[in-house]
Amino acid sequence: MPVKPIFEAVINHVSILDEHGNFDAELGEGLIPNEDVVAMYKHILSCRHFDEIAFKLQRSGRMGTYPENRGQEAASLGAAYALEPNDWMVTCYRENAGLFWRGLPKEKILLHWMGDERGNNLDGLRMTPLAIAIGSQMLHATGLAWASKYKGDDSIACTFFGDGATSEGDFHEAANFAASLSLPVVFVCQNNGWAISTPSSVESAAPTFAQRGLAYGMECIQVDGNDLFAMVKVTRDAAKRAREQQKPTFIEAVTYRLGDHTTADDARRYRDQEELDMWMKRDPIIRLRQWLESRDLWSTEQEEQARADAEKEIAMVVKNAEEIDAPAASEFFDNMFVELTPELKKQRQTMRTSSIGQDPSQVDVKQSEGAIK
Amino acid sequence: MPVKPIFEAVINHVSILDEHGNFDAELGEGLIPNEDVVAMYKHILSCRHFDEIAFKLQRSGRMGTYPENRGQEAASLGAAYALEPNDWMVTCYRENAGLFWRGLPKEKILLHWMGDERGNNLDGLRMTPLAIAIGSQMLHATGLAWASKYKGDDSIACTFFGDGATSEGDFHEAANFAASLSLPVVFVCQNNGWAISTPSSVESAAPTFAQRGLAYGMECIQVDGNDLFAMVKVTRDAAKRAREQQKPTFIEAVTYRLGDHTTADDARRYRDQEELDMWMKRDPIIRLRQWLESRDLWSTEQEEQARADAEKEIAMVVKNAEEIDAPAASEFFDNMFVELTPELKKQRQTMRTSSIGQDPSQVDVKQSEGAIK
Amino acid sequence: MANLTLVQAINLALIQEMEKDDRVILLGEDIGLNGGVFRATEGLFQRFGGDRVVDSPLAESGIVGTAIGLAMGGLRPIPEIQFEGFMGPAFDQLTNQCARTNTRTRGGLTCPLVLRVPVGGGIHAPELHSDSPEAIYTHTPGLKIVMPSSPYDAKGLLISAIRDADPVIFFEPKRIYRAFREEVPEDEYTVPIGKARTVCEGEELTMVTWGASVIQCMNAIEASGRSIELIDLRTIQPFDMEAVAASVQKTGRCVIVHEAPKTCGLGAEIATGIMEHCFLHLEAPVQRVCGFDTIMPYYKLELEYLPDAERIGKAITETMAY
Amino acid sequence: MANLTLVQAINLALIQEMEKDDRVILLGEDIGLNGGVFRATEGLFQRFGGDRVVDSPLAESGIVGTAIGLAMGGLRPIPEIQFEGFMGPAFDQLTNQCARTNTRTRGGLTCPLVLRVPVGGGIHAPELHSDSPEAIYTHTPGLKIVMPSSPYDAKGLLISAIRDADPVIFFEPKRIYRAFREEVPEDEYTVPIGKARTVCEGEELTMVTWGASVIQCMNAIEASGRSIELIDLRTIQPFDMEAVAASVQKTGRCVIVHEAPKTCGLGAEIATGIMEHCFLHLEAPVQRVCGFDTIMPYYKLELEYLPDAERIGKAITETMAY
Ligand SMILES: Cc1ncc(C[n+]2csc(CCOP(=O)(O)OP(=O)(O)O)c2C)c(N)n1
Ligand SMILES: Cc1ncc(C[n+]2csc(CCOP(=O)(O)OP(=O)(O)O)c2C)c(N)n1
Ligand SMILES: [Mg+2]
Ligand SMILES: [Mg+2]
Repeated sequence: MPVKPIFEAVINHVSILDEHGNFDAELGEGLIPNEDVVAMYKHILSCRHFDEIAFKLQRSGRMGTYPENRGQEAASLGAAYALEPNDWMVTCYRENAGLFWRGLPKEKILLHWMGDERGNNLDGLRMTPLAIAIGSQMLHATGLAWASKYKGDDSIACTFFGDGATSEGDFHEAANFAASLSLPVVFVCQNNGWAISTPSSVESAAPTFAQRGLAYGMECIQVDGNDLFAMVKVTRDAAKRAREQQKPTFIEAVTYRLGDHTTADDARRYRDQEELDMWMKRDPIIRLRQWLESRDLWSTEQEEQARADAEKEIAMVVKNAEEIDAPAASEFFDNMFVELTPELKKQRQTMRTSSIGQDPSQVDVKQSEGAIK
Repeated sequence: MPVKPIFEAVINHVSILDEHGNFDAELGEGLIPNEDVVAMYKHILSCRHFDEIAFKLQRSGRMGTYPENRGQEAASLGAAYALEPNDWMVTCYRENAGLFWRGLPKEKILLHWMGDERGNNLDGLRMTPLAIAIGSQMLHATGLAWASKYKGDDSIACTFFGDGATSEGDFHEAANFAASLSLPVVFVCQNNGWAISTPSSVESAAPTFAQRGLAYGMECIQVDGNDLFAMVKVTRDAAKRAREQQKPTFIEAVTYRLGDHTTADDARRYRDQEELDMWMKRDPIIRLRQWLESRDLWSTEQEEQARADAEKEIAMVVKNAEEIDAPAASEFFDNMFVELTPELKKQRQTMRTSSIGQDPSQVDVKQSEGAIK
Repeated sequence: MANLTLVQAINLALIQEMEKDDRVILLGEDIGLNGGVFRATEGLFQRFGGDRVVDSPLAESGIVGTAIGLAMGGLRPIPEIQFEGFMGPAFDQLTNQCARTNTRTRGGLTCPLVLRVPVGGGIHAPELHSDSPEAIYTHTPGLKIVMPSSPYDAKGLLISAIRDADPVIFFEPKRIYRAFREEVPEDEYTVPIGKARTVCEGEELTMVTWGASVIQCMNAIEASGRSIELIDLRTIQPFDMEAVAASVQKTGRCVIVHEAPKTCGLGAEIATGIMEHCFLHLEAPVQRVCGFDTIMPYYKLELEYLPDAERIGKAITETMAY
Repeated sequence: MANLTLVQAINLALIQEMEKDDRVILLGEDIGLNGGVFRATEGLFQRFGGDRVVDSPLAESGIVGTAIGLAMGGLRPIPEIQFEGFMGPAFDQLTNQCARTNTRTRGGLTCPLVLRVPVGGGIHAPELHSDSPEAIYTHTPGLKIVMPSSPYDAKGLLISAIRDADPVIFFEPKRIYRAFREEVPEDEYTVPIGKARTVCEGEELTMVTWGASVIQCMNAIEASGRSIELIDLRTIQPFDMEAVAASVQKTGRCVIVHEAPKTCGLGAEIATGIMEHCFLHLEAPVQRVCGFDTIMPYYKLELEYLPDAERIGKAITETMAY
């Protein structure tokens, strides 16, 4: 036969609890214990409030640029929920919900955006810091997963990134290494429709992002990223595949950021109100609350209580972040190397008493008082 | 439906003249005028001889490292044949057959491997020089195609690379730019089974390389790269798609290098003799000659004549390459900028009369004769 | 004349060169409808259309590599990298491809592109948004590098860069994108690449800097009460050693100021050049006031890292007292 | 003791550290069955198996980025880049990720990896196989950089690098991979990172170099008939300024030799350091003998580009005559 098919592929889309409240019992029933759904719903409320407060902190000049997570909470939370405590979570910067669920102290995220590296010390948490360079973190996940496999410690790595990030060469190399070297990685692409002002149609001409994974012979799946149940389901499957078969999976979580890209952005410049309105209705909070209420797992009183709790909690988080001691002026020297080099020690020691580059032994300076203060 | 298919893809394999001499008349008949098949067969003989001589030049110390093209000639030649004269050809280093067909003076390739940049001046030829950095050239093809599209000059770009090159991030970015920005590029991956000693199964865990293109929503096809007819057919289709619809195509040409990676390599260290033997039988020369003979288009006398012609021709090519004037010692300064900076002019002027870095005006040196010759 | 900020001057230069030469096209992340994250390309998409102002996929190597192809194909592309911290992924295309196109092909192909990149610290930005990598590209043969310190220079240098036959990195000090306004002629004009500007003349000491640090230097000079000659390089590669040498031959003392880390920074090259050209005139070692040899800290400490008038003042004092 | 070439000494160091510490694993292109294109990893795949000696896909950013993950995950990866000219694609991971891991996480995560890279010219290789990019990484805070010039040092420095808690680039001068043999102890030993070696002592002039250029310098010194102190840096970052300064304070004159282009090369930093530390001792400007500020030419002209004994000799003469 001169022309014969040699490879066929299908990408499936998974949805369990959709925006209209439809719930697929076959896949969804018993997937998550009710008390965990309740807990995760409360968690999302708290994250949403965190977002709101963080936004205000930026607007009032108490914090630098901040990227709202609003609308995307179910995606990282559902994935994080499906992981084991020992698994690595290697994220970008719109995964607060997942990180907080896994124990990241919330003030760390504020500290990060307050321009304080101490927010990045996640010692012992099996997390890497927020990745500012888009696309850079997936390779680290690949390496972490490899280390786990090598040590046989049964943990996997789950990495998160945006639709835009899949355009970077490093995404390609990470996915290819994971598939070729058979490493236990789960790739979660949060396709939120936009990379700053660039629509996802510019990032890829393909009908799905899920099919990016076909290139590597990976399992690929698209999922409603605003559907907590579906996120848990597909991530759990992927984590199992990683853990038991050392095979990576590419998950496209279709979601939307309801806020601006960051506080430095104004999304009205490039996106339509209708699009936003449509996605407002797909907010994971709405459908989760409906689901809980329909099962009598949630009441207006509980809602009020949860919101009040969130306010109290986040107020304390802000206090902790703001009241931390100012870092020592020379603090940025301290971790340049595990042991500082002599030159760095000298620079640290003389950072305000001498301009750098001058060997003190050569100079006999009588500070001409008054000339400079 | 909780799980529904949203994307389906098939990769086809195309073969017209196979290794057993089977010829698909429906696709193949009239595809290439007989006299062109004859001309291309002769061309391959000449390229094969070129390869042999180049190898000997290296072995006898008259040339540096050289990568044999042996066995892969049909792939680049078939593709090159399908292009228009004004199209760009953006290659790696195993596409001599295609480049020579399109008019690259053969001595240029020898000069390149003799360590002489003058072999890279392809002024007016709509080609870029051999790409030494694996994966770097596809982006240039994407840009060249974009320039053509912008200028509306109806030309396209066809770029060639190996299986190994598809692992580089730059491949991914080039393919994605081409698909997303709708650029007239044809991507030809010469999958020859190996990247130096690394089998293509390490470069990709997927069953085909063709499916790399699915990630970008590109047309993808796999073709027998040792089948001149099939190469012409798929490249012609792809070129048409590029020219008329501004759409890129990914072509995987399955082929094999019958030689070592380069003259610096010894393939016996890592690959089996059986594999090589199997591929020896798939040599494009064997099946083309059979095809020509079966149609009475070729005779033993013609074969002898063609081989003699090739010997004469290549001897002249070697002579031309070896007899070129030595480059001026300072020649590597000349094209650093379109107009040299003052510092570079000074460095060029004083390159052997002064160590660099010294301002001549500061020195009054009496060369202490004898100390240094 | 219009009273413009530096970013407005850049915008104006782009408009004028695009009107004049339809080979000029722009590509980069968010430069279209959004006008770029710093608004340097504001209004250009509306004015010149999506064929000439192109939002690219999020991939810096892709942006630079594709621009190389555009330039080889006869256009005059102006790619933008959103922040200098994201030049990393484009490093190979920039240094091993773009910079080598001309010499690799012995002039058969050239690569006239202008890579626009906001650079430097001091704007309270997140990580990797505040670096100063100019020395790395200065050490890379085949690239020209420009960094304006004022709206007037920004426009004139950018026009020169666009018309230049070779690849140019155009670093835009983001700290002064909107720090002040200046009269900028409406008409086109050029500021030559390779020529420094003497910001103020002086007899006792020469100070050399570029980009946003010009302001810190001026403050330090004023505070010192001394007669100091301030030279703004404007072009980093090829930098104007002649102007620096002439000044130091006059003053005998020199302080160099830059944001980048000290070790192997451009300051070292200039200091060595001074030693080569002015050895017998030097009355004190050339002094460098630079970023430290650390990672640029997150913004809580960025002002501890960046050279300020106080640290520059110390260098003046020390050099004068030598 | 065994009489080994530099590449054999590296092979031996790898074997010994892998035997000692099973956190050490190797990854790179063609390092497995093929033993690496220079045979530095010859026999290791057979000895330690495919779990510890891993042929990776052809992707340098992938190699370095994955190695970062391996290091953060508690291993001691030794990634290899096949030639220094292919570090470009890994630049972002190396400078913006690897080098920043420790400081970014305030010590929460560290990145102890050794990136092995053959470096430099003189072996008649194709384009991009002969560069000397060490200054670029010296300007990048957070990396240590080592370059041995002899088999003995190669083994001792590599063992130090593998045991170091921070990321180290280990540049291997390919021109002397097999140029000569030297007695190398069978036992493990370390050569400390950060300490230069005085190759020969002298009174009239100090010469500073590293890597393959040590040989050219020795030839030039011999030809000059003068008493010259030759310092081989061995470590590029942090380099041993103390040793250089002590020598120049004694001799009053200095010539620095390196293969990399002059402008913004490490020579400039050392020269400036000498001005800072030895200003009052200097009898002549520090002289640099370097690669030119051009692209390293293809091999027909590479010996015109690389510093040779004749050019170094000129610098000696000029510096002595000053
Ligand atoms: C390498 C790199 N290039 C550019 C940027 C600037 N930038 C920050 S966020 C962003 C868009 C990211 O889009 P996406 O990956 O879809 O994530 P999202 O913000 O939508 O969650 C860009 C271009 C960056 N941080 N890193
Ligand atoms: C960026 C880069 N990395 C590594 C190399 C070294 N190298 C030269 S050829 C080669 C293998 C290329 O394999 P492939 O792309 O399949 O092409 P083939 O040689 O098989 O035609 C490698 C690793 C290189 N030239 N460039
Ligand atoms: Mg996005
Ligand atoms: Mg191959």
